[in-house]
Amino acid sequence: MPEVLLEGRDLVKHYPVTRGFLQHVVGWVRAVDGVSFKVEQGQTLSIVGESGAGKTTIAKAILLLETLTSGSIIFQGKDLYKMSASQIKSEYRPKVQYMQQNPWSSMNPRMRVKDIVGEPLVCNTKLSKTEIYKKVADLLNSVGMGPEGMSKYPHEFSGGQRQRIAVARALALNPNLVVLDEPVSALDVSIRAQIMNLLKDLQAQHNLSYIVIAHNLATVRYMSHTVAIMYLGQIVEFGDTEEMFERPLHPYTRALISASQLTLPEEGVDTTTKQIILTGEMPSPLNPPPGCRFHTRCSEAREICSKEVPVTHIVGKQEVKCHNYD
Amino acid sequence: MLRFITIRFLQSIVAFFGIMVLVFFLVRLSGDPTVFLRSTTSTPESIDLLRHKLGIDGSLGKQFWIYLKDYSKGDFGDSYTQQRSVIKMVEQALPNTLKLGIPSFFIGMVLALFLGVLAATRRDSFFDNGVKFIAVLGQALPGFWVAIMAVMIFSVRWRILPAQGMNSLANYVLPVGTMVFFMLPGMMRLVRSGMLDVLDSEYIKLARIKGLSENKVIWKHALRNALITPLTTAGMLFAGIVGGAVFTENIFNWPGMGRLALESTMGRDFPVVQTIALIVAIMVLGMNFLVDITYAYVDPQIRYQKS
Amino acid sequence: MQTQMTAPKTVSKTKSKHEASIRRRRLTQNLTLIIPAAIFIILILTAIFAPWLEPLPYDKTDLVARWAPPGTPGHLLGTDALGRDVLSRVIYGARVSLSVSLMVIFITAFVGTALGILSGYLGGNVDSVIMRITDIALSFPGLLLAMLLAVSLGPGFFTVVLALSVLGWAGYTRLVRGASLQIRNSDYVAQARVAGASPWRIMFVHIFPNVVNPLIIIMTMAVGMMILAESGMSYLGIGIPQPTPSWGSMVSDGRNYLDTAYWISLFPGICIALVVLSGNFLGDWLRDKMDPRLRQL
Amino acid sequence: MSNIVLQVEDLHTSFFTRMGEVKAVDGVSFFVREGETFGIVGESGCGKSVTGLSIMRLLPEPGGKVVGGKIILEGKDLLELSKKVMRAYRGKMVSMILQDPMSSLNPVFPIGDQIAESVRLHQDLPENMVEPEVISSLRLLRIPAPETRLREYPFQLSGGMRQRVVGAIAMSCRPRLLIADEPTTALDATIQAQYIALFEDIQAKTNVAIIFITHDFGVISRICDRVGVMYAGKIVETAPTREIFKAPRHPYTSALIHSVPRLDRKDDRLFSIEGQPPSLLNLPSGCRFSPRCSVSMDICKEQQPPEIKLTDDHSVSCWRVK
Repeated sequence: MPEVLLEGRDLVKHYPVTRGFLQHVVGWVRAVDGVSFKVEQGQTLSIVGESGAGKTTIAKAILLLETLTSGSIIFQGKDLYKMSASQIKSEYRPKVQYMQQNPWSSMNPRMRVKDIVGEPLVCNTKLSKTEIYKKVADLLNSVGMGPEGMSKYPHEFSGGQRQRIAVARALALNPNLVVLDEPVSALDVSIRAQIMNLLKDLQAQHNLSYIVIAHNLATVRYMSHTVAIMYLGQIVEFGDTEEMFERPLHPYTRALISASQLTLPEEGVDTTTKQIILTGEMPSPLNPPPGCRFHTRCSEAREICSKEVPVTHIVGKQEVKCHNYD
Repeated sequence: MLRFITIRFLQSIVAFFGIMVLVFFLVRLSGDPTVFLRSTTSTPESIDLLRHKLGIDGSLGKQFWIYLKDYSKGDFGDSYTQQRSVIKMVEQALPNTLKLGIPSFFIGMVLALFLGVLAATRRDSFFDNGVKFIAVLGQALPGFWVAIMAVMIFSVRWRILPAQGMNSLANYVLPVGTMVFFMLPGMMRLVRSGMLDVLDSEYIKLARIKGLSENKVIWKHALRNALITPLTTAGMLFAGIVGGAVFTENIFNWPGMGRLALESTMGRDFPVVQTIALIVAIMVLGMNFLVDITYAYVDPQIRYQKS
Repeated sequence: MQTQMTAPKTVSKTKSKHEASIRRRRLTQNLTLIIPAAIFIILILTAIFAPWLEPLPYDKTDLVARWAPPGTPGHLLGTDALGRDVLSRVIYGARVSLSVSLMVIFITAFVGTALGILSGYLGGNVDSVIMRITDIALSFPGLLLAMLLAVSLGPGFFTVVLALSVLGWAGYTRLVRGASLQIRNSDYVAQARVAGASPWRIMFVHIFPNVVNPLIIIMTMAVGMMILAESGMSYLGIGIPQPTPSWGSMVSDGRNYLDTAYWISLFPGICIALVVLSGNFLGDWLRDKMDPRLRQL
Repeated sequence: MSNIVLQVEDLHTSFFTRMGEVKAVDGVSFFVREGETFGIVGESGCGKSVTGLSIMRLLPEPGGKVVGGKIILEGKDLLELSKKVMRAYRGKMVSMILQDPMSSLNPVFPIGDQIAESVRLHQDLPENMVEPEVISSLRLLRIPAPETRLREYPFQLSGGMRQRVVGAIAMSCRPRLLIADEPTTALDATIQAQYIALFEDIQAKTNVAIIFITHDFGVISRICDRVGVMYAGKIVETAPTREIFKAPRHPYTSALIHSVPRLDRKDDRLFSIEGQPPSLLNLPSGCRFSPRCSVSMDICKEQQPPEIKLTDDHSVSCWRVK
């Protein structure tokens, strides 16, 4: 059992909604409401959910770009919120890097590629400029980019090439964990495959672990070992990817899979398998429905669902938060 | 909506108090204002008396307290040079300024709106470049120089428009024209850029998809949204108008606040300049406040803040 | 439904019309660059070499040669009411006007940018305080402030510079703050924070270089605007005192002799207009070259 | 076989920019029958949206211009119509849905007015009949409680709901042809599924012909009867949806389908097409896909392949296909 690299325990993040003249707090947007997960070294955990589910908030919390209302993040056994600023800078920052969704805005338009990729080295090591540029050349090579792009500016590259540069930047300090926020969803179909293959190869090579934020289930199945399905700030199902796609437990997971289903007439799969179409709209996180938050749209909702909050049950290797398994 | 108004109102009050403090210190920047008022024969005693009369003999703190007390009571003190209460002088001058300012403001707004929209909708056409040229020319040529040239041509050379006097309508043509000339370039540029941004948006594309005529797309859909951006900086334009008024009134000897301010500046008449500065500040802040209200009205999102 | 490749007949006509419009646009583009740049260079050179260029000392009065029209020997552009040579005064006036303008621009740009970046990056209370002050400064009529300063400090070079700077910085602050706010929330700043960059590094390496573009455009345009403002103040008599020549005061000197000696006001007026126009065109050209999105400047 | 509503023949659309002529659409031909959904799929920059805008004759001024071909809607060539007549067609005979629901609606007008505007423009109904017509359009798009929604402003609605309002506007005058330009791209998976189900329902009720533009094969598989695959301004293959997935004949089509990760089984290695899509300023000679095609021959690099009709509905432009 590879040891746990990073664990989130009961993460909570509420945004105050203020009203009235003195900005007094009227309500709370409960973006993340008691989320726990863990990721092992060399493994990929995907966090999946629709917009408003709180997945980007979790990514930002892990990267300490946002502070949590409560809960703790344990990295290599140490609680981040108990570490001093200098400890964070020396022990945490270099080991956790970030790759963002939009290739057009994740690079400073005024900096050359060699400085962009070299920035983590400049901020965390005492290497000289030439040493940094040499390391940058190797990094670019490892993502399939030649050295000739070193002194070019970001706008001279296509979306796919920029994401390769972003990967090179993320690997600059050879981190243990890379948080990928929808790494391929802004790219064209044919280019997506190139980047996903690159990420998987690098993971095998450097024994990297990934936390991938995504909404496209097909990419999740291709990339990840474990998956957490989120709905309105809570994890409704968590477990091994293959297991979850073969036998989805939670009604929402089934609806998500059915919605993203590529009904291919290719193998004579009869396309009339009953499609699960959810009714109603995504409720607002300002006042989420009582009890199980999905009961307003769930076809299998029962009396209890709207009253009590379901407990997380262990079913085989999977975890599911639904009254069906009480 | 109500919350939005009360906040903006309180902000204006704070701003006004800030301006009062600013004006107080600016005027006393040079230490001894009486140095310009002494005649060769004045003795030290008469200087002290003069300083006391003007209430500028005590320590700065005391002076500030007197200043606050008087102004809040509405006693703006007397003018140095004309020994008349400042309030009377202002009461006489203000209506004239408004007689000139208000028509110019509205003519300027309508013209700017019309030209700005047309310039934005007929991009790079002869008309657009023409309007752009006028706007740039308007900002480039010194307003006072244009006014003088206008006076020279229309009243001196062709004698069709009077350069002085206030009685007949003809007297208004040149001064209002000059005022509009000061305002037009800035406003037009704002309306044009506001329109250009809106015309790129998706809902304008959708309006065309509906089959609406180009005029309806521009004047109904685009204009309503385009007005929001210039409104936010309309306050700045109003400050420009006040500046324009000083020039125009000076050139055309129009007995308004602008000319009074200039004369009292020349005569180093502190109380008058101070009072005019504060009154203008009130007008500017009031204008900003009004602009914010219309802004809130035009943009439904703010109007429905309570939901 | 075999489709055959029909040569589209309408293509050739639109092609030639299209080439013509590109050539025309490229031509006008070059003109809007060369002429204003030339005017600016001439202005700077005359300002620097003013003392050597002026045919006569700018304050030498010659009561005999008063109101001499342009072209009279020794006075290419004629003389004013006191017989002073208009050409030398315009030349020396260039130095006065330009130095006022440049000094004001550097003060206001520096203060404005610093405050803008601070309030944009730090946000919170700092931001709201700075923005309140900026709003007041933007909506307070500059001319009135100039009068107040003229009253207390008396007209003079530094009074003009002070008058234009006390409110001038607000324009820069509003623009720079808007830009830095946008950059602070951008992906690449988040990336820098994850890489462990310090706030100072983020401000200097990430925010400032991306704010420089709009700044340069405003400063180019401001050269003309400040000269215009100074000439306005000098015209009203609260700017540069006599006998130092500034273009504004020269226009003011000539205003009573418009029909008899038009040239006294005409030539300085033209100079002001030329400088402001070239400032605007240069600014427009820079904006198109650097970042077409900054259209609203 | 119901009659053909739209027939596009050899459409050429170019943008005249400072850098030269960009051939966004370079000879596209297809037809759409009544009550049928024709999908146009391709990667960004392949010209699918430009095709839609050319049909609506709403190409961005000043550069965009249709430089060749015919667009025949119910017997009339839209390119020949006068500006005034074309404007009358827009909203009445042909309508369009845009991609981003967040910015497609005018933020300062209530949604009821925005629908009523189309109704008043194209249907001369007495004033009292306008509101019921608006409500029936909202019902067609299954928008709950239409009476109250009328007075609401766009910012009060969710993305999914706004896209339905845009649909209501488009369908308010029961057009003959509806062009949907990536309407589901900005929506979440479950909301997307709802919206797609809606399309089938609308088509069943109004028998409108639909052109569905998207880059997402999942959506294509669920909605479209026939599909045209576009690459660098040309349609490389047109076929019924089942055949496109089951037996793609053009190398680009099959490469695209195989580079999409499958939900129903674990792929070990995704097929990825090398290189980048070509810049439309200087298109490669011969077949546009030749530089990236794994099976390209010499002839592919010199000459553009003719369009070969395999069956009544299946045609492909590739030298490999005999």
